[in-house]
Amino acid sequence: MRREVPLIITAACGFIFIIQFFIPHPPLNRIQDVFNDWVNIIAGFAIVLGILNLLRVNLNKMSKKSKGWPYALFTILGLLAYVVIGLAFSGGRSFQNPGTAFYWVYINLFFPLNSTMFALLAFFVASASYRAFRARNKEATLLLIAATILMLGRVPLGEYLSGWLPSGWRLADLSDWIMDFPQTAGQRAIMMGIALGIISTSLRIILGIERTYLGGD
Amino acid sequence: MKKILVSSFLFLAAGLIQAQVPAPPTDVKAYDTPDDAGNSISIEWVMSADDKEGVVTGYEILRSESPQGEYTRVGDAPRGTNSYIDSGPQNGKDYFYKIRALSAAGPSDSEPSAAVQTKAQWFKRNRVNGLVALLLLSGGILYFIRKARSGKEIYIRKIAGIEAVEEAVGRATEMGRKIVFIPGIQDMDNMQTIAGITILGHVARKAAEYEAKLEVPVSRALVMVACREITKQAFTAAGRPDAYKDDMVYYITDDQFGYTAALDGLFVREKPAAIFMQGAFFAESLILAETGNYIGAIQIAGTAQPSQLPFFVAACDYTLIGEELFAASAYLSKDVKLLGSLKGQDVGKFLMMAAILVGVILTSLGVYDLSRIFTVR
Amino acid sequence: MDANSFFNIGNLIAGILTIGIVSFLYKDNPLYKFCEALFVGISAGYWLVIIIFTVILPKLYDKLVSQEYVYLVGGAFGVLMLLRLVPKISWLSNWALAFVVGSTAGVNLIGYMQSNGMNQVKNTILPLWTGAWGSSIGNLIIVVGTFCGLVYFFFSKEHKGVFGGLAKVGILFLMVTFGAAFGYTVMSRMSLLIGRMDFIFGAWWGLIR
Amino acid sequence: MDFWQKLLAVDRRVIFALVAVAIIIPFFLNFPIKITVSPPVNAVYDYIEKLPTGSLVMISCDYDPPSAPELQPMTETMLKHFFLKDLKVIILGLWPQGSVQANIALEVVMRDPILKAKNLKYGVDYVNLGFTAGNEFVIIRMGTDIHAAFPVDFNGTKIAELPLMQNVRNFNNIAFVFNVSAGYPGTYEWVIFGVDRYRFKLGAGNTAVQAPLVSPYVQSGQLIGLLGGMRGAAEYEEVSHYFGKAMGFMRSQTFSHAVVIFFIIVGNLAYFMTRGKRT
Repeated sequence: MRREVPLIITAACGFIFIIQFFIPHPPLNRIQDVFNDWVNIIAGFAIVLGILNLLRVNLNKMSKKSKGWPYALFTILGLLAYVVIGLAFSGGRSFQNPGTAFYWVYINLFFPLNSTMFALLAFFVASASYRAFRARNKEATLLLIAATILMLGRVPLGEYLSGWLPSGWRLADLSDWIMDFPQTAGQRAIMMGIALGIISTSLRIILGIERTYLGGD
Repeated sequence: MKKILVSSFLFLAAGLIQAQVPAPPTDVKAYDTPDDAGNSISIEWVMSADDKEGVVTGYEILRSESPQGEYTRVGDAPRGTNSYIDSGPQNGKDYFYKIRALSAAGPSDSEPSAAVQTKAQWFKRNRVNGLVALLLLSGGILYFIRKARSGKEIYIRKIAGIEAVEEAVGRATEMGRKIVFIPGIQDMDNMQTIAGITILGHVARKAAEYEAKLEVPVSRALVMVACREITKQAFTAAGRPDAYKDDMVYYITDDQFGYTAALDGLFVREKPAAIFMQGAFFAESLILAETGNYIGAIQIAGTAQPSQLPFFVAACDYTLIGEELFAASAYLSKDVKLLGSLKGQDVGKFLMMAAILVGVILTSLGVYDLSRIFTVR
Repeated sequence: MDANSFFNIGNLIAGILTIGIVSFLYKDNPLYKFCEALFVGISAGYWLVIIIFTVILPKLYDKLVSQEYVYLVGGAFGVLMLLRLVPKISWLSNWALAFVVGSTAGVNLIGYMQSNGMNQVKNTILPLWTGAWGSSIGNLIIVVGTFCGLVYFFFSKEHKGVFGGLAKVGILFLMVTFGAAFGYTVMSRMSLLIGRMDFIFGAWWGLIR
Repeated sequence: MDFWQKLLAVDRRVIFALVAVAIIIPFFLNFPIKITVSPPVNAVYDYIEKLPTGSLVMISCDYDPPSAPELQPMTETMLKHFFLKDLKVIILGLWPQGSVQANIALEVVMRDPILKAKNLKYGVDYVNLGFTAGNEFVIIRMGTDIHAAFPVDFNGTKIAELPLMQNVRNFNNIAFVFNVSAGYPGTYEWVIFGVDRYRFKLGAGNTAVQAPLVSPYVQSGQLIGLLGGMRGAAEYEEVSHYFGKAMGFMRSQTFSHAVVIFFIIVGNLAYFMTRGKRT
């Protein structure tokens, strides 16, 4: 029961999805929709486990007074407060509309935190370029050259620098050319490799050869 | 037709400068849309002779259950189109269609189509090529899995990132610092996550053997469940089931950057010696990799997210590129069946390369456009 | 500076949190720790609420109300997942996990074979002479690059001799791809920072018109 | 340690500070910048220009506020172009916050005097279908029935009650789809699960990160055209002559790129100057 049933479920679901691609007849035509909804539902229930785990970890920190424990309080408060606001004080299903309390917290707290964290990337891109873009060898030099051309070609700076060249040979054109040809080629090789990797991994899972995700045997 | 002529004559006679109604569409053909689940009829027609700017403004598709019966509008098509797919009809019933050309001066209807029925089919004929490709690719993989089972030695080239796993775990043990494993930010319905956590199995086993400290912060609850199973199993397999604690794997938040903020904090405060990032990564890849680099951790990344590969390549010590991520688990397990499947993947690559080569030659010589048989609808 | 927008409570909170996150770049500090902790809590709450309103209600509750009882199976799998909390029968949750993983494997096998496999082969079958030099050379580069890139990914053959040479060319193409993608991305990342700075100097401090 | 070695080991905070300066200073400068419009951007503009008045178009906002600096200007310009051409617009989002972003853009766009004069009505000239969970499956579902994928709109009104939606069943009724995307689900899914299956016309606006990934689809014809990042938005502003924020932001963009390139040059210089000396 413990081992066989999950393997049977995996194999059956995988197989159904493969054949539904070829068979348009009901009920197979709807199965993708329905299964996908179920996956969402499962993940939806699972988030409860995650939230409980988060609460437990932070309550533990506080009760053990481990390093940085006062911050755990803000995590717990932030979580509980936002859930209560979202579920009880924001007009039910229209909770995301401008004007609700949920929206206010979203715009003034969640959004600045989120987008600023994202914006840190601008700084890290600069530091990574400084450190990693060294012409150490042939490969690294190519990476460096392609990156520099693209960076220049995408802003007006490139036009100031290469505007004297005939049209078609400017940095913007060069960067388009790199994107259209060598970049496309490299990208395709990676994509095709990934396709094979995924086909093979999926097959191993469906056939039960790869089963570590269930805790192995 | 007669009516239209008469009325237009009258208009002219009255000296009114008014556009006449357009010529009606003709030759309306309706047929059951092929290779589908039914409830769909395709309609084609020959456009109105007046289908040009300023005259015909569009078409209406009209349907009825009897040729003379009441026609109701089921859809529109813009000017310049000659087909429509009606997804309203029921299976096994007769239907008739008319096409109405619209204009400022008024509509003009085509003759009705012949009776048509729709039903569900059992096979998508236009996907035969997909079926063949599926059989070839999975056949190749399965063949080599079987062959590997029979004990034939398989050569697999070295992949630097995978070779370095042991080194990274060893270093963390020596330094007495943590190993952090990050399985990406997507859920279990992403193959990269699944590939990532199978790698976790091997890393966890190594960590258990070396008695190193392992921490797995995750951003999806389902992934947490799966990671716990896999880590527990790895510790048991390494003979240290007691050393496993559920708390090694913990959930932070589903949010991409909330998760990133917490990981950054974790990195600078705990200074892990080794960081594994294996799975589906997005914009956070560089934030994590740069912070990891800053604290001097040895970093092994792997993703099939092409847009994030450059950042891992630039900021990490080792990167598993695309397909290598999926190969890693087979490589690390040294399980012959899994290694066999890698050989099978190579057969797939060979087939693709051969198809490209032959296709390019044939197209260049103008003999045959091979790309046609690779079109799956 | 515009006092109204500066002391607007929403702007004030957003501004302080923005500065708190940025301060991490200087070094880890109490304000960042506060922001981080708050961020984790709020964002976890955010997604819980989103999932309740966009998944559990419409995809389970509404479906059952409209008598689509097939969704009971999905609900049952969801409940199995929660059995994790009951150690004795927590293994039942593996059934739900197996369902997710099995469906994912099936969907992806087909999807990737079609889009990343066959479609890319199709797109790479290009004529080497198009009638114009520019596009002919372009096509040649795509064909050679894709071909050599695939050679690099071969696992079961040693990269030696001609084969090794092709793999080397493949690596060069990958490097150009990575470089290009990196360079292209710089712009995106700078845009994000520009957006935040626009908030601080524009919406909050009112210094930009 | 000589000068070059010090330079190699420079505290990364110095780099951070210079990046910040490069972005902030141009906010207060007003120098002219020149933008040339690339073919994929032109293609989108031309296609929309040629659509007959009254055609139905769809815009899918698949991004969230963090990507808004790059993508919001695109949504705004695109909506404005749609309305100026008297097209009927269906808005939706595959990301939870996407349709909220669209509403914010609508608010900005509707302030335009010409559009104000048109007195556009919700439900007749445009609708916002909101968000529904399911990623690419939403696209697949829309291929058969948009009403099934989005039973209610953003406000919770049944979409069957909206005049605009009454004749719309699926992609057959839609002349053009524009997807503004920051990742998954996004343009890739729209191409694979949308265009490949249902053969509609698709254009896309992407973050600069995603753009290289989907640019092969422009080449293969699966995408009509593509706006890449803030630059793409600025190009569209240039070609459509509707100037929003993207053009101004390009100044900061230019400075920041110059700084990054400056660092790369200095880094390499230092690297070569110290090459023999390192142990």
